[in-house]
Amino acid sequence: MSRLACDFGPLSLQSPILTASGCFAYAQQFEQFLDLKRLGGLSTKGISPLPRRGNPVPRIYETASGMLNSIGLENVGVEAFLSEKLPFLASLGVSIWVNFFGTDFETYVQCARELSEGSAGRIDVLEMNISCPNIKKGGIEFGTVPEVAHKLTRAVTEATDIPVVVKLTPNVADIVGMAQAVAEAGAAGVSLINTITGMAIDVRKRRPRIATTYGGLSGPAIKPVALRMVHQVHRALPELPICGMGGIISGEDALEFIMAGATCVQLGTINFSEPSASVRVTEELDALLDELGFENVAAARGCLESLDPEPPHQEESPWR
Amino acid sequence: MSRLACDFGPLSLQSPILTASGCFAYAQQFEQFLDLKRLGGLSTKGISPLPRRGNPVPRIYETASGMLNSIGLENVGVEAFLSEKLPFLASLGVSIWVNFFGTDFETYVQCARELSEGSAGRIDVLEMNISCPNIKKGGIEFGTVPEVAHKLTRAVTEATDIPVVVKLTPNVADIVGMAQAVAEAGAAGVSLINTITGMAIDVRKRRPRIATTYGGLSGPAIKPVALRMVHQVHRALPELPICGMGGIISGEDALEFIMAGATCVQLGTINFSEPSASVRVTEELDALLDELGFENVAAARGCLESLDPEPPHQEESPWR
Amino acid sequence: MDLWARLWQSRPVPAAQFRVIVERNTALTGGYFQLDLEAPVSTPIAETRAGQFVMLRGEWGRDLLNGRAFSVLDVRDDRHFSVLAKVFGRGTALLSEAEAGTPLTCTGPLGTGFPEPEGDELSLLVAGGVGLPPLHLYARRAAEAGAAKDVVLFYGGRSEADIVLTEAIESAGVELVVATEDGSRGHKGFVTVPLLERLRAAKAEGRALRMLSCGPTPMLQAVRKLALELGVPAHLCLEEQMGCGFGVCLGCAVPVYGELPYKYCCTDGPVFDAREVRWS
Amino acid sequence: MDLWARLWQSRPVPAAQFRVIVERNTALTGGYFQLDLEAPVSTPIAETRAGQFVMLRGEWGRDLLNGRAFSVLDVRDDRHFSVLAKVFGRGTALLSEAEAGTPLTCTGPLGTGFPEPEGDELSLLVAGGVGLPPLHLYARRAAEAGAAKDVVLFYGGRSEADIVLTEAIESAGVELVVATEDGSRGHKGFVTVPLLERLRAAKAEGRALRMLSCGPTPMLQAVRKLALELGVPAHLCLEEQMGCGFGVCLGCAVPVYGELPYKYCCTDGPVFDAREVRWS
Ligand SMILES: Cc1cc2nc3c(=O)[nH]c(=O)nc-3n(C[C@H](O)[C@H](O)[C@H](O)COP(=O)(O)OP(=O)(O)OC[C@H]3O[C@@H](n4cnc5c(N)ncnc54)[C@H](O)[C@@H]3O)c2cc1C
Ligand SMILES: Cc1cc2nc3c(=O)[nH]c(=O)nc-3n(C[C@H](O)[C@H](O)[C@H](O)COP(=O)(O)OP(=O)(O)OC[C@H]3O[C@@H](n4cnc5c(N)ncnc54)[C@H](O)[C@@H]3O)c2cc1C
Ligand SMILES: Cc1cc2nc3c(=O)[nH]c(=O)nc-3n(C[C@H](O)[C@H](O)[C@H](O)COP(=O)(O)O)c2cc1C
Ligand SMILES: Cc1cc2nc3c(=O)[nH]c(=O)nc-3n(C[C@H](O)[C@H](O)[C@H](O)COP(=O)(O)O)c2cc1C
Ligand code: FES
Ligand code: FES
Repeated sequence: MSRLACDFGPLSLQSPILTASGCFAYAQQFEQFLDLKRLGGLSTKGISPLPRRGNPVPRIYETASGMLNSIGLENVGVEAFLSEKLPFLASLGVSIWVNFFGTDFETYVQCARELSEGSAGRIDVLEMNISCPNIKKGGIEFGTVPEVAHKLTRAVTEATDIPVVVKLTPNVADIVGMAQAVAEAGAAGVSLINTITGMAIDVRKRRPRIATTYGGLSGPAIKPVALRMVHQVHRALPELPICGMGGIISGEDALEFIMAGATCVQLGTINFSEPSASVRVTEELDALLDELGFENVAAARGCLESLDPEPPHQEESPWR
Repeated sequence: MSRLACDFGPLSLQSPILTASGCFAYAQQFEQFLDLKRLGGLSTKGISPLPRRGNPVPRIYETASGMLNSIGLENVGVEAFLSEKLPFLASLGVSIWVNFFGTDFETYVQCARELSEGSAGRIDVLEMNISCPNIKKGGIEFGTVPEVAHKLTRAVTEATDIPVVVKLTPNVADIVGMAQAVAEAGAAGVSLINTITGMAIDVRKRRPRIATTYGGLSGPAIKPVALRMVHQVHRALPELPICGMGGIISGEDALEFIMAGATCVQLGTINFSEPSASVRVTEELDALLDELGFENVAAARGCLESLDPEPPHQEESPWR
Repeated sequence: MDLWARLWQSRPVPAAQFRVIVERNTALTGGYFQLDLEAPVSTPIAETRAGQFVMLRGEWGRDLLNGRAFSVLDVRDDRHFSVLAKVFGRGTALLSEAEAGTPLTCTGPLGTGFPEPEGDELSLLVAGGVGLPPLHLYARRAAEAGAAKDVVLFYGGRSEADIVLTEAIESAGVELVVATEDGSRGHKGFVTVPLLERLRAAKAEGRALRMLSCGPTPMLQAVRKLALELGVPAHLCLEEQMGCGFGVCLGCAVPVYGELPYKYCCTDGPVFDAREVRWS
Repeated sequence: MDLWARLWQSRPVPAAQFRVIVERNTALTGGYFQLDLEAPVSTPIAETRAGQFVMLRGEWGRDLLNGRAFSVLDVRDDRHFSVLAKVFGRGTALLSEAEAGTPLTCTGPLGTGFPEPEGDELSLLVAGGVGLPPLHLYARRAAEAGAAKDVVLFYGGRSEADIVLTEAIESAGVELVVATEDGSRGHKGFVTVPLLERLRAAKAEGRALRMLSCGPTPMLQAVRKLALELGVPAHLCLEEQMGCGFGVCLGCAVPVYGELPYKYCCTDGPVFDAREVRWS
């Protein structure tokens, strides 16, 4: 499948199809459903310096072509991750992206440093989540103010030798400004997009459907927004590697993101209902690239043309 | 149906179910499908001082539970609106919201003034669209920078005696800041939300599905985002009347918006596939309010409770 | 020609939205299928003119939001009509699987029809693919009005399998000229080749002529080119992505020459004078 | 009791995702329906323990994204099993309309089952509504293992119509105690009333006891209260909104007492010790 091989900045990937943070846990549970070695890579559940308990229930709710979640960034913490989860991940031979976050400036840097120090070369990317809308403290400001994101990215990239990919939130007016801020601060690329903040109400109980009131919207519903942001960022910063995600469920979806400018993509929500989706999507993408005459993924990247302009309008038809 | 009667600020509405701008044209075409007199009101296609041609085709495309559009704010202009469209609208006896916009500061004010002067009391609300993502010049900045929106709202409210409701774009990080800015500048309320900017690609043609590349996403897909913004604004500004919209297709959807804090709601995209939807939704809402024991719409507004807290966590079960 | 006049002068009635059920779903060759639909009560569908269309939608939940446009293929009475379709995307795929008894929502009849003929004009109908229905209805109506001899249907496809529903037309006494690209039925090549021959012959005879066409855009463009070159009036039935079908979403703009740069496929069309269409 | 031991010691096998078709969809009273499902090839379903569940999803397009959880009602062999359901929302509505031949995607078997009994314990099974399936399977399995006399099924509903599928249990020789709120079948009132009587009687006899329950939350809370008050061990099969069913979305958290504040319904459960559940 060399047609699928591609480079994400300095990284070589055997395929542009990865799985997304929070939707693939630490991968073990998926072993029973698919051959994990066929992935381009995978992003882990977000890791913080200390283990975190999650949010109260209900934590998830389905909406039209999408789902809301407010898991609360529950995770095992750096120490347990390094000792219990990473060895398995490293054995897969695919690109390992460790998604991480802190609750403030210092814990972000601390988390990146501890992951680096304990990684022993087994982590390919640190995917920094500055976008989770569920954490009251810290999170959301990092992701919406370019200057803050810049400072944070700079501090984190200086604390580690592992490439840092910054995962941005779509809950902003100007995604390009955010991408530019983190790119200039040393990010190896950006992941676009995290969930969009949303809400649903149970009118019979007069209560929010999610215990924390708001949750993150994912799934096919958000694909048009994700694709637009990938395209905006690629057009403004064509050299910046982009990992695209948001509602991808087919090879055709993946190719849309690649044509919009993504170098690789991640599958999130679809893994819940179809745990082997990443293999199907990989095969569909391979077949589609072939059918459309692309030699490889790079040839398709950003290849979007604009529509032919209409002939000029005239009051008199030239044909009368 | 006095259960449905409600007040939007100084305005009395016979029902909280209105139809949304751009999705109901100037209402005439709907006469063949429903009794327009049963609406709470309706918002017209956005009017600008001069007639405007629209965007090149394709202008619409369906996505998962939603649709993208880039009509380009095509409209007949103030003059033709006042002489050809308004008389019919005024004859309906329902609340007439005239959606309008300009391409810059001056034309916004000019449009509001001309509409006021020609209205002869037949316009109930000027719904100012500062959010259309399809206009290259002006539009988007008005809708995303609070100071600019404030200044514009002030200038427009000073130019007219008709209540001005400002329709906000969801493409911002802080919707509350925007609502506050326009409320302080004299807006009689806010309409939430306009479409979210999105994109889709035809991978076989390597082209965007919409001629202008980006379009506005509407329909059930965006409902969770719309509901969240209504709730955020209502919580921060409980006195501000809110007209909620985004993906409403049932009475239950409408009640979700009302419980989140909307005073009234508008139906948009659903009118295309089901032109009489507003009557169905009105009946569904009426029945649901009855079933749930609400005396009227106002009783349901913002009545959301939060979930019962979990009992405290202990390592030892008290029951062991 | 009283009957003829009556048929063509039936003016557009207000459209309605009503429920229908699938009476029969008949798979034809080439992936085409015919849906025979039945409304439980009287509807305005009996007044449909050839070229008018309906918007159909199944109980598809929240995902496929809008109806899909289908030209009316045939009308039996105020409760029974048919459409012809082929699978393109999700909507037509769902319709293709609809079994007898499946409920659908229908809005129509919508749009303008083909204009009525003037005097004893010869109408050359040019159809391709899912463009058959409006011309099929036109031909049947003309035959019913005793004007079968004033109509010739040119019908093109890639191969034999793409040529469907010809019996009704032939048995109505309408002349049918078929062309397939692979020559498996009728003339080999594009249908515009025999069309051009007939145009030349008829012009030589001095017969008043016009063309009515519906089909894939390249075919319409070829018909338009012939029309402009030979000075034969032509009306084209266009397909444009539609949101509503009744003139409110402004999604179905058709670039035209004229006072305004766009007309609307659903209300000003779907039938347009070939000369006004602003195509490259 | 070799067979018994073998049945309960079958350890969870890795779950798989596989396609099934609806073999039969039987409407029962009270809006309940039973889906008999058939897989084309061998699946791990034969290894299902009572209390385990499957995630089912139809070809529903992009709108309903996730599967829906259903306890396994019965297993015939490695290709055939059944579930019992009732319409709640869109997913169960779609399933209720599934005709024979409808393809579904199934993931399972998932979760833990009820623990095996110790010694000659008497197992009091307490079921309500769609909570019947796991206890139904438990009772059938016990009977097959020759332990029918060690099991009593208490089964509650609002009225007669809510009491379904009792024949199989009775014919297997398992004692059945029914209670309905309106008294239309069995005891009048909540099923916990006859349950309490039996608990008292059995305790008086000195018989080792335990309760296994699945049903609406108020019923589970009542069972838990009885368990704590009388010091009878109880296991509850819980329902929590599920995203994935196999431990990766972390959506199905169950508040518990213990080292961590939450366990997961899909992997740590759905069966939990009544004492560890952290309910108000
Ligand atoms: C006035 C009118 C009359 C029509 N009559 C018929 C008919 O009699 N029989 C028939 O089979 N079809 C007819 N069509 C076309 C039919 O409406 C489309 O095939 C249908 O909308 C496709 O829906 P879908 O959900 O299957 O495809 P989608 O998933 O929506 O789209 C699949 C592909 O089809 C293309 N497409 C979708 N809609 C249109 C459209 N309106 N025009 C051109 N391309 C489109 C899209 O670009 C896309 O690539 C007519 C269209 C119009 C406007
Ligand atoms: C382990 C387990 C086993 C189950 N076994 C069965 C079974 O054997 N038979 C059966 O009929 N049902 C069973 N359920 C419940 C079943 O999964 C839900 O009824 C189903 O998910 C509802 O889907 P829906 O699309 O119809 O409803 P939705 O539209 O998703 O929801 C409709 C309403 O049902 C509620 N709801 C949805 N899912 C759940 C849930 N998991 N628990 C409680 N309330 C819910 C929602 O709050 C909502 O108000 C089980 C659930 C679990 C977790
Ligand atoms: C249940 C759930 C948990 C998630 N947890 C994380 C997380 O821990 N860190 C993160 O960066 N993104 C997280 N995400 C976001 C996804 O990685 C992804 O960006 C988003 O879901 C959009 O992709 P999708 O539409 O394919 O799901 C989570 C998403 C879901 C649905
Ligand atoms: C085709 C179309 C045209 C629209 N035109 C306008 C417009 O002119 N002015 C405006 O303020 N909003 C316009 N809108 C936005 C709607 O009024 C509404 O805010 C949005 O569609 C969300 O509601 P919905 O999901 O119910 O459609 C338009 C929406 C659509 C789909
Ligand atoms: S389809 Fe909506 S205006 Fe023509
Ligand atoms: S349902 Fe996903 S973790 Fe339990």
